[in-house]
Amino acid sequence: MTLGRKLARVLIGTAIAGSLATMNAAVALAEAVVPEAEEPGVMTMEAPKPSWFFVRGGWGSAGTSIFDAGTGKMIGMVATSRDSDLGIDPSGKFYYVAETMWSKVNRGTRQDLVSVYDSKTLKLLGEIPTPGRLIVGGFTTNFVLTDDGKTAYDYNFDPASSVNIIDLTKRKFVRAIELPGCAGMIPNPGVGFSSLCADGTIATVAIKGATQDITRTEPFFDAAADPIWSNTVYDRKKKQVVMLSYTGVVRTAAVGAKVEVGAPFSIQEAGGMKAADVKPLDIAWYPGGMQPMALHRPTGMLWVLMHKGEYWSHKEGAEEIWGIDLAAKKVVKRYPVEDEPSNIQITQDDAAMIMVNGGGKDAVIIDSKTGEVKHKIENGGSGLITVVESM
Amino acid sequence: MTLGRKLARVLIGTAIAGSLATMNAAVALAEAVVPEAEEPGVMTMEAPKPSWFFVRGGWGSAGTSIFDAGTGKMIGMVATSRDSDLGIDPSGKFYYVAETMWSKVNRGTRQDLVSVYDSKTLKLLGEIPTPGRLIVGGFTTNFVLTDDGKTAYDYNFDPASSVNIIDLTKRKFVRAIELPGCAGMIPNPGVGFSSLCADGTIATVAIKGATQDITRTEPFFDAAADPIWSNTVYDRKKKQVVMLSYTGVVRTAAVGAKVEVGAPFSIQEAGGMKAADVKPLDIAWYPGGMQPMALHRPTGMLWVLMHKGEYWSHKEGAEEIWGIDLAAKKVVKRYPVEDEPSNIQITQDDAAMIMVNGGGKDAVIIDSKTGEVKHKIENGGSGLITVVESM
Amino acid sequence: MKRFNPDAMGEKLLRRLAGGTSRRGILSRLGLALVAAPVFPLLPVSRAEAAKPDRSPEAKTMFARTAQTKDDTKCNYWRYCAIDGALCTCCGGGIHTCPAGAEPSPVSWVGSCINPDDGKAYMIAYRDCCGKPACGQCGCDNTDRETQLYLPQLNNNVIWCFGTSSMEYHCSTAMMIGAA
Amino acid sequence: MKRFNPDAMGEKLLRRLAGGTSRRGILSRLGLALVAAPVFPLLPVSRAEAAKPDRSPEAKTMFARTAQTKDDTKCNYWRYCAIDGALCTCCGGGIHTCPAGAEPSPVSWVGSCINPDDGKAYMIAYRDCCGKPACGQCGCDNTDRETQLYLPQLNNNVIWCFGTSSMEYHCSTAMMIGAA
Repeated sequence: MTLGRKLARVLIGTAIAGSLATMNAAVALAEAVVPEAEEPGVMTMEAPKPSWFFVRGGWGSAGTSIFDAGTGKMIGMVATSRDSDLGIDPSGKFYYVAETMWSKVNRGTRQDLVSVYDSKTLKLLGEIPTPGRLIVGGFTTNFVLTDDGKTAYDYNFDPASSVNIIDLTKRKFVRAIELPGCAGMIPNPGVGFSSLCADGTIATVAIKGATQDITRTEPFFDAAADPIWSNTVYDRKKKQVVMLSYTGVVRTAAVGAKVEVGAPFSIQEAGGMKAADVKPLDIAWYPGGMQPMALHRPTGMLWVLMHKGEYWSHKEGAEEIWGIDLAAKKVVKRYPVEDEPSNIQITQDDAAMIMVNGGGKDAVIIDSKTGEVKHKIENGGSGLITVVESM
Repeated sequence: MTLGRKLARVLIGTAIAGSLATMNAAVALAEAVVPEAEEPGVMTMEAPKPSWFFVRGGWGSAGTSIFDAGTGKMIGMVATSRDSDLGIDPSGKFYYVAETMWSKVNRGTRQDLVSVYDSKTLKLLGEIPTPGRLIVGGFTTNFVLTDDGKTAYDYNFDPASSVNIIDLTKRKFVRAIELPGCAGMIPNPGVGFSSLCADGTIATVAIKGATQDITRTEPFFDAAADPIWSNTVYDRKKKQVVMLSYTGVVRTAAVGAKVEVGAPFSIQEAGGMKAADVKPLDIAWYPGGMQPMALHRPTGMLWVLMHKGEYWSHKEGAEEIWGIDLAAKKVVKRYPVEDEPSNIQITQDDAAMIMVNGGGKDAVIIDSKTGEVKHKIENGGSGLITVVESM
Repeated sequence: MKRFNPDAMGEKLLRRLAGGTSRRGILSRLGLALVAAPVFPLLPVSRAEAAKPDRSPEAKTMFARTAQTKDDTKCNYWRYCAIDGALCTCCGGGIHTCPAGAEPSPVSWVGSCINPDDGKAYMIAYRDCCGKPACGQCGCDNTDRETQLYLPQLNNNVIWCFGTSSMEYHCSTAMMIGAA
Repeated sequence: MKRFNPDAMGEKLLRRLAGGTSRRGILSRLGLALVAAPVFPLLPVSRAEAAKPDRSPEAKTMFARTAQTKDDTKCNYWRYCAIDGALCTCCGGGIHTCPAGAEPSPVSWVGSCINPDDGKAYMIAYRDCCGKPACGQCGCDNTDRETQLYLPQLNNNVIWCFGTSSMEYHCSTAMMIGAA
């Protein structure tokens, strides 16, 4: 039935049946003339800006809200269904959402796809069916775009590890690469991608057309005793990944055909304390949360969510955020934070505004230079925070 | 791919790739023998009991939790997708859920259906496609079963008013009846159903095979000036509906081929005050909420959510609940409540336990005889509350 | 009581009530429907026009007495006297404009709100923006003259996303239709 | 370090880890996989078995020091040392039993928890119950020896609903596999 038909039915129906307040008012109104009446419309947005935070709602939420760091105002929302992953086209033209839906909410046919949205109208431009993906949400490393924006890597675990390669230009799934014992992707431009592995190595998948070579670093961490957060942070310009372990060991690695892991340092030692360890009863400042660190790439400042506690408290929210000069390996700022946030992000512009969320109802924007709270956004979302990285 | 295949892949993968903590542990474990190891299983439930509250989660929630009024414990959950309506088979064998889903969460193909669940296993037994339904949630009167459990009436508004008749025995949609100017259903056993209308009447739809006669009472309320809550309460044994208006006018009507509306009374006058009116600035005790009243059918006690305020505050949560002896037209109990609840329900057994929710995070169970708070259920749900009415 | 005069209803007004500008099919049927309509008791929303309106403080609802005209991202902005939902002005949209990617519903529920600057009542169409997940910002629930389901045009619980490609609710706008 | 001895793994144990009792296809492949596995550094979860375990208070995590054995509807019940989610015991299910209408996942993540009554460590399989909306009661997030995605059997963020007809998460159980 067309809408016209439906409207006609309701109006005739109401007319026959009884009270017609709206229509009577409309009649009265018609006589009053209405020069100030308005027209409905739909906004368009600007291309993604470095001053924007893309903030996922809480567990089970279906949207990613965009907030401007300067004003604290909401700019718009990308539809990101439950446990989906958002990718932002480096050229700013598209938003990509890797998602999984069932045809009847929680039953029926499973559908895995990458939805493509125009970044200005937020209209759905297309859907790319994929074989499957890990349903988890909360990680930046499960759906990664290449620097040229032409390829997406989509992590799958079913429960076997693999990576789907998606051609974003042709909007087509290309093929899957098995990735046994490893998970998530670190961009590795011109090579393929790299990945953290259970044996304490980084595996590098060099993609050559329809085949690939997989090489590994030497083991450099203990995946069970002192794990590195899957939410690593990648710096496109430096081609460098920053890694953080549960005890607070910070490592960087230069990506390339051969990944080179740099010398680690202790975040506590960088703050003038003794390094934390894995023993119970030892109280120390530990990093914690789901997205426990953010890197301001232009200045090489790493911001980490820190709390006092014992080891195996790695999901606990923060009491302070620590600003670490990565080059100097020194903690140079410590700011107290409220509500035990578990996610942190920072804009990649000169403003260098931090957002933390995930503890209370507010998403909080903090000036990284002063520690001053600039905005508290009620119901601002409690999930993963993404920013645009300049190319 | 079968699960077997998947599992084999992950295990082989992990074996090749590296660390295999679980399997190593399992190996160690195998040597230790495991006499105390347990088996997974799935519970079955009892048929719906008069001491159970069926509590819808908040806006956007997809489940209806069942709590026992005596223990305050959760018994189970019926999957009720967003803005769906729950119907309980009078014989206790089935739960019916009238729901609307899209094939891709918020896009794709719209699907309207009644899902049928076994009440003991909560397994989905079938789906009855229907032409459409009003997507609103929060009302008891939009999906109503007949006393014999053979027929369901499902209200539709698209935006024209109609009622879908569903044969629950054959699990088949039968036909739709247009219901212009009216909304929702009051059971009318042996006749069909009745419905509140915008012209201030109750319409009665007498269903006769493939046709129906629609008759109306005289107008007895002003639908725009002092509306009656759509959430009317029906007493199966007395074949009587109880209605409440925004100002607090309580009316009963005997249903049948001809509906007889009884003499109204003012809830404030029943409490020894002057009747409230529709004028601004007049402060009075007004009823308020989404589901503002509950009837204990065995004793004829009506429980109403009341707050102090001005007129047009009909969605405000309660400061007190008032217990009104319907026969005597007297307020006989007044209990203060916390957190401004907007829904109330009462079990239909001798225990007569009240539940209120919708203001804070807790669903609160109150002994109607004493006003004592028996249980506070954290995250107990903030939506509509349903109980089983004895036949 | 005022009598119903369909000839006095301009097409422009009908269009505003019914939504888009290219729905001539709707408009012609709408006209027919109104021609067929008998006279009904006038309801509050139209009483303002029917009789000389009482705009004294004593006649104003609590909402009207405390409403403001400066900030349309607050629940007490004057037009929001019967809104229920997230304000689109807080979601990247405007007072009568949907945020990017959302679709305005061609139909709406209505309210009659008093502008405190001129003391006059205006008819407001609350038009939902649809097809995106709930915005979650600036949730308001004002209820001046808000009714129940049998008077759906004055009910704010219904998700007014009819005729849109998706009925998912994102936020609500408050479009001024004209003097009430 | 302990060596891997697949012959010592009874089918019963494999079945418990892998789930249902009729999945012989899984079990045979599982056996093959294990045969193919090289030796790895033993990780904490198995160290308890490898060496004489240290059960002094100093060796216990904060969770283990404060755990109790009486009430399995509380987050500090001893088996829940690495659980993340709603406790099925609060949702109409049991410690190793799904609520009605939910489907137990045939695979699980695991934890190694100390029972304060006997001071011994036990291996716990956290088996999600799937196919129903989130239960919402008794949300817990304990993290003893909980790791990241590259060690998924020890990660509690993943929705462990593989091989079920729906992957919607309802609640989590804590099934005892045996001594660790």
